Amino acid sequence: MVEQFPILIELCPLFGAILIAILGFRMPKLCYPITVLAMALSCAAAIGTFMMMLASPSGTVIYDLSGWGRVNDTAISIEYRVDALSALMLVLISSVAFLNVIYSKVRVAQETPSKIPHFYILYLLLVAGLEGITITNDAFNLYVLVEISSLTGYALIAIGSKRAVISSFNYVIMGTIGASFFLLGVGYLYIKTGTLNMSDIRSIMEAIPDDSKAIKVGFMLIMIGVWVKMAFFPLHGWLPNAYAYAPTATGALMAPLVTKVMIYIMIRMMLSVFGPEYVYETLGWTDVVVTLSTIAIVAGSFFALSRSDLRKMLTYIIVAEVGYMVGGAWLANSQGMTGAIYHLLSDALMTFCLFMVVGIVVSRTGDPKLTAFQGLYRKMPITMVGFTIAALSMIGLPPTCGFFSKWYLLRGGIEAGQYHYVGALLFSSLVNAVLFFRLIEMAYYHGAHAHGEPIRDEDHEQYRMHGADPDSQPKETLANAPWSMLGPMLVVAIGLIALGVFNSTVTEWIGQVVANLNVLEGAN
Amino acid sequence: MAPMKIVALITVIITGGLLLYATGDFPAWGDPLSPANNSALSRHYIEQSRVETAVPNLVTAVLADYRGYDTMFETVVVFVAGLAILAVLGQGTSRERAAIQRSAERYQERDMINIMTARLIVPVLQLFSLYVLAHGHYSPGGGFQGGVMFGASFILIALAGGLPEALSRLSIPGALLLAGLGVLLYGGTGLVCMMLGQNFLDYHILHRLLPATDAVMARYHAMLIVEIGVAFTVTAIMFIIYAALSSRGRMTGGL
Amino acid sequence: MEFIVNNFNYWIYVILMMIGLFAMIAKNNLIKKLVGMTIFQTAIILFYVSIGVKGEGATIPILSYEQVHGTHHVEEADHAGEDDSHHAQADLPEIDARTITNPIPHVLMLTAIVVGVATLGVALAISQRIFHFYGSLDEDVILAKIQKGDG
Amino acid sequence: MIAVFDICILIFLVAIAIIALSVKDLLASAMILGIYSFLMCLLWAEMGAVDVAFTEAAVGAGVSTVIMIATVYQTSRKSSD
Amino acid sequence: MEIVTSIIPLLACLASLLAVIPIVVFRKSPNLREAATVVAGVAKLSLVLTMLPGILSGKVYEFTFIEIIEGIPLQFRVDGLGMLFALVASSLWILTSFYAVGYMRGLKEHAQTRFYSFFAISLSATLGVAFSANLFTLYVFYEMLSLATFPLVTHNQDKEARSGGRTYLSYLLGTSVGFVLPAMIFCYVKSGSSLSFTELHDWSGVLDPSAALLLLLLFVFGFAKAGIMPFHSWLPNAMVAPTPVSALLHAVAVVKVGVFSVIRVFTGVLGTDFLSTVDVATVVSWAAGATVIISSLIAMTQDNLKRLLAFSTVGQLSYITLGVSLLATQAVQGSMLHIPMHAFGKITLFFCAGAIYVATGKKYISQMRGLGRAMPWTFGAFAIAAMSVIGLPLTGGLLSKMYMIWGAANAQQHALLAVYLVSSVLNGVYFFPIVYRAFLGKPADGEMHDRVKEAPLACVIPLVITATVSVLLFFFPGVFFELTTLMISSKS
Repeated sequence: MVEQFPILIELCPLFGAILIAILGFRMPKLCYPITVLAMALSCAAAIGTFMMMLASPSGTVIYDLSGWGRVNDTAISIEYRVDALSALMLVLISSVAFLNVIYSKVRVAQETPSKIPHFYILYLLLVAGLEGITITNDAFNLYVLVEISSLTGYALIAIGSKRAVISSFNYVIMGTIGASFFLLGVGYLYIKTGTLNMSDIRSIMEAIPDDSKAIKVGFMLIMIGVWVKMAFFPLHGWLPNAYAYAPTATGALMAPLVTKVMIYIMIRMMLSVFGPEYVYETLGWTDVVVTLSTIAIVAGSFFALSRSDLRKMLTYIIVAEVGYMVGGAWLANSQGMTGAIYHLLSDALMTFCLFMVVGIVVSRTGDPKLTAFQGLYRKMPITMVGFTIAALSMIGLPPTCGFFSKWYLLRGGIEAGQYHYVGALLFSSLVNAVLFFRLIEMAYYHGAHAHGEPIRDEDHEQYRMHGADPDSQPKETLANAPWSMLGPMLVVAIGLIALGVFNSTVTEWIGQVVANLNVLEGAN
Repeated sequence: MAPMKIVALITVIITGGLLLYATGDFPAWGDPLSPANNSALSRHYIEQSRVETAVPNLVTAVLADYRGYDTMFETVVVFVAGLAILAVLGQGTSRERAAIQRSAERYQERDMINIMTARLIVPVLQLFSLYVLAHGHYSPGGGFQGGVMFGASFILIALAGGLPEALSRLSIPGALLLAGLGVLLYGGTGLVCMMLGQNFLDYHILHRLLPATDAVMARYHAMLIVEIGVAFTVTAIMFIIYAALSSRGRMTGGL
Repeated sequence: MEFIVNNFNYWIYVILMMIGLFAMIAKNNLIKKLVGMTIFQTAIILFYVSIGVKGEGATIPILSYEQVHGTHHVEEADHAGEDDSHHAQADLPEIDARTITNPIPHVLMLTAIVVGVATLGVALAISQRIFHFYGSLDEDVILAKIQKGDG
Repeated sequence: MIAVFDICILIFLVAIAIIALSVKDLLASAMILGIYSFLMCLLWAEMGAVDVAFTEAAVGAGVSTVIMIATVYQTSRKSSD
Repeated sequence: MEIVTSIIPLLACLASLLAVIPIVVFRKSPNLREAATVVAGVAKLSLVLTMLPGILSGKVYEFTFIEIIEGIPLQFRVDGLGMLFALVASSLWILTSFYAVGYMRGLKEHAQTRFYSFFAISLSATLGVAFSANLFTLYVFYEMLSLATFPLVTHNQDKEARSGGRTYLSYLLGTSVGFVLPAMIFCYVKSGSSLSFTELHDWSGVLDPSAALLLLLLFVFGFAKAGIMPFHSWLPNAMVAPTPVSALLHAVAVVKVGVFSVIRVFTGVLGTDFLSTVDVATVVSWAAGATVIISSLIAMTQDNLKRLLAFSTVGQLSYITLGVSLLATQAVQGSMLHIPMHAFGKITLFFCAGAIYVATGKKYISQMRGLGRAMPWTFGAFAIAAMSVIGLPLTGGLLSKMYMIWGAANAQQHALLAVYLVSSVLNGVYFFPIVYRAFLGKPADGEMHDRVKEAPLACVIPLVITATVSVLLFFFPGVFFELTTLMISSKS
């Protein structure tokens, strides 16, 4: 059973979904426990796979579906391939999804009461799709899984409010363009290599002359495809509305994971399919792409500054963060790639944490504007602790993981001599500082009594510290959220710090993946 | 929306130019020795699948066995689509329902000729779809095509006799159950392989369960099983899609 | 002529795809966008199917009975058992891979068609929902309504 | 010979795609798209992709057209472009 | 140089951090809460003192937590300069604690628990900076200090406090993230993965002069707590904080962390030897010199006493930066010495300002005519401290200033030498009128100081002590002097 862990990651959500489809419509009460169970098992299997990866001498785990194995060194059926990068992503996805199920139980019942089974089935399949993307080693299978995660995503967004529906339509159009470009790119690779297995494509491509137009255009198509789906700056139009108007649980799942998984595909394609020599040296696009990502970071930060809606602001930060990672991956050195991958993990957790906080705040105050934060430190202290940690991480202050990802990215940028990228990173950190301290200040001080007010009684102060202000909204609406929401949020907040403190361990794992980059640098 | 048109035009010209530029590098159309056609993978499927699976239709063999995992997710895609549509359109409020009821009334008077024709066609269609499904190993077709046709027979009933007529034969919960069972049949087959100690979807081990089969024929039969699973799901979901879209999710009236 | 035949499929697929892409971006009506999307996706399928073609002499990817079971009787082949499958191979007639169309693109495109119809269905459902909310399927009208509603 | 047949269908496809996108009546557009799918299916069958053609006939020309028409009926038939 | 691995630096740093727990636990009983603060302060000082003999005998204490990034451990390393700074900060914390008790109770301030907690955290961060063994550790604690002091600066929670806090944080975070972080990573990349103060500063051949200049400027302006113009304006704005905060943090901890970091950059990161070969430090000298003069001029126009002190601080900080940027041994030693000398002087001045506010509620100098007779102790201390800050004989300030002037003369920077002299005169010009009017001036029309008494003893005693220390430092500068000599000799 041990060696079956890789497939179990995928099967748990899949069978969970089937089970709900069969039972859930008759017994809606079963949906939630089944989902939690499926996600927990999937998470356990992901951790198991991670352990397998660590234990394996080559650092990779191959799982062969249909049991055909390789014939003449050609994979004739679909296979799974887990290396450090995908193992980390799997653990990330499954744990985020697991925590989000627990977190969103209350919200699902409130926001979509008539569609609970639908919601959970789509949710599980979305997770299955995302996990499948990170684990599969077959380019076409990757496309199918991308489409599964997209289709479920469209629906999960569209069951939201009025605005969500229209943004979901845009998402369908853009998502289809992106996925189709990806499919076309895979076709271009197939026409030149005759295989779909990513490792085999790589080995066959080594024999193909570097100036092959089809390969070059295929690479371009794949990149444009994933850029559309990850909302890389000029192609980001669909994202802000889609995530901002989606139901809470959907937003909290999709915002941290979907763009990150697309970045994973980009990195996977660059490192494992085309190979760093091809991507960085033969093509020589690094300057262009890094410049584009600089623009993405700056533009995303500017847009974020101009928004007064909480979730809109966060979505534009996501756009900027995508620029971080694309730029990092294209810096053409191991530091930049390490930074990009590490940021992938840390940004997913940060975004997740922030979306959870915003979900709690919006659900408690009913106000989607920034002003919802006014005076929240007293009313919802625990939520605000989580918020503060996530905000510090977003700004990039030690010891949170946001600092270390920025560290690696900056280091990569300096080593590569891409100073405009370095500048953009710093600019965006400062913008984040402005954005989040504005909120922290609002949450901390608004409605607080100023110095010189008549009330100076110590006991009274204590009462105010812990209870609601007598003159503010009624207590029951602003009391702290239920623990099912707070617990996962706190876990993630602690995770942010833990990931920061143990960053060298994580980068050591990533080191295996970027090792061939080091070789490249050594050759120069 | 002129600016959008210009943006689109520029995008299209650039992308089109790129793609046309790359076609120059393609092997000639129809070249049997092109990398794709002459790859080890393709040759393996053509030359070995008869030995390994005993299925003459190479597409079926590759679809249901070598790339069976893909096909399982293809089924899941269909399943997702049906659920997504139900989730998006959802149950309407009572006021909407009343409005649609009024507009639906004009469909109430059904054309006798349509109904009679449908009655003639539907059994043939269903029988043929079963043939397509069952004969997928030897001829074009298989679970997916058979399922679509079977689903189409229900759509035909709905077109001719109104959606309630079709729903009385296959209700939405029933269809969902069927769809779930279809995916379960597919995934379950894979799971059974796993329980017998092999990898997921490695059908050959099923010869322990299926009487009078060897490893090759186990694959052959397992493929039929999963194709039936596909057909279940596709039948159910095609009908659900039609039912939901033709009534805006209210499941009344119809075209 | 040779040159045209060799590349015509690929040219047409590009043209169809660009028609679809243009419609997806530039068309105002949501249904029209979806029509464009369908054309876009079929163009890609056309491309894939074109990859697998093997000249005029090749047959469809379905083997004949003899090619699969050899000249033996079915019963014998069935009873040959696991170990004898290699033995049975010897009696099978040779297959020239060049004479049979490449099945891989077909398999892939079956999936792609399904994905296409699934996407279309979901998109249609969403556009029905949009029509329900905004009373129109024209992007201009919808945007104007949003702007009016949200100030 | 078959190549000429091929080329004719391909040219026809382009024409039909343009027509499907330019008619203002969405119902007509959906129907023309059905024709487009049938032509495509013909083309694929000719190219040896019988399974794909079969599927396209059932799905592209059949179900897709039907659900598109259903949507047109449920929404509006007119298009501004 | 003997290296001792010891946990004492960590304990010294943690002492105040751990004190947060009892402070929060005893939030309902002010006496216990404040006792916890004081006990932690004493514990901290004694921990620091236990290391003093070792340091003086040439030992270096080290403590490493974990390697946080490849090649960069989170590491403490106590050397002469760190010891000097730690000694100043921890001893003044105890006094400030007493003073704060008097001040906060005297004004019946709100949210005192928060105040004491963050105060303690700030002290931990300060010691962390003092003990940092590498630039990275320093940066971590530097940021921690910025954040921990934010709630203190905005303690009043009114509009002014919030806007002051906003300026405070945006200047400090903006410069540290925007300038220091890239400069640090640049160093890390160029030096081949090291940021340790003992391993860096072999830059010849690695950096060309323009890169060195850029790096230097990024650091000097990036450590905005050092208050070089134009990144000084957070300091006057931060004066909205309660006076104990201003006193400790803005005369001692925060600003001194800034100049401490600048000294570290000069001595530990870029290295005075390297800098003297590329000759770029003069840019910093001129920036600092300009800051000295300009801030003194601005201080002369101020009527709000705390703002005046703030601008005076800006000028004094730039003395230190100027001194170290001269790169001459005496000047560097002088600037190190100036840390304790100025600290004791300036904290006395702030204590006095606070004491006046507690006793009379007055903030403006124009209101203080004749007040000296009503509050002789306070204004006596004020006069002594002012002398120290100006650098007059019989106060510690003279010594450090003398060293810096000596260094300037050695470095042949006569213009900068003039800056020292002119600014001393200017200091005198803005301080003496205050003292003069307080003792000899007549109260403005209708104002009576008859009912004015000295502030509570908890306020007065600390300021008397610090004033006394300012004087004593003139006669017994021994410890501080030795510590700085240790640094200078280990460098050369």
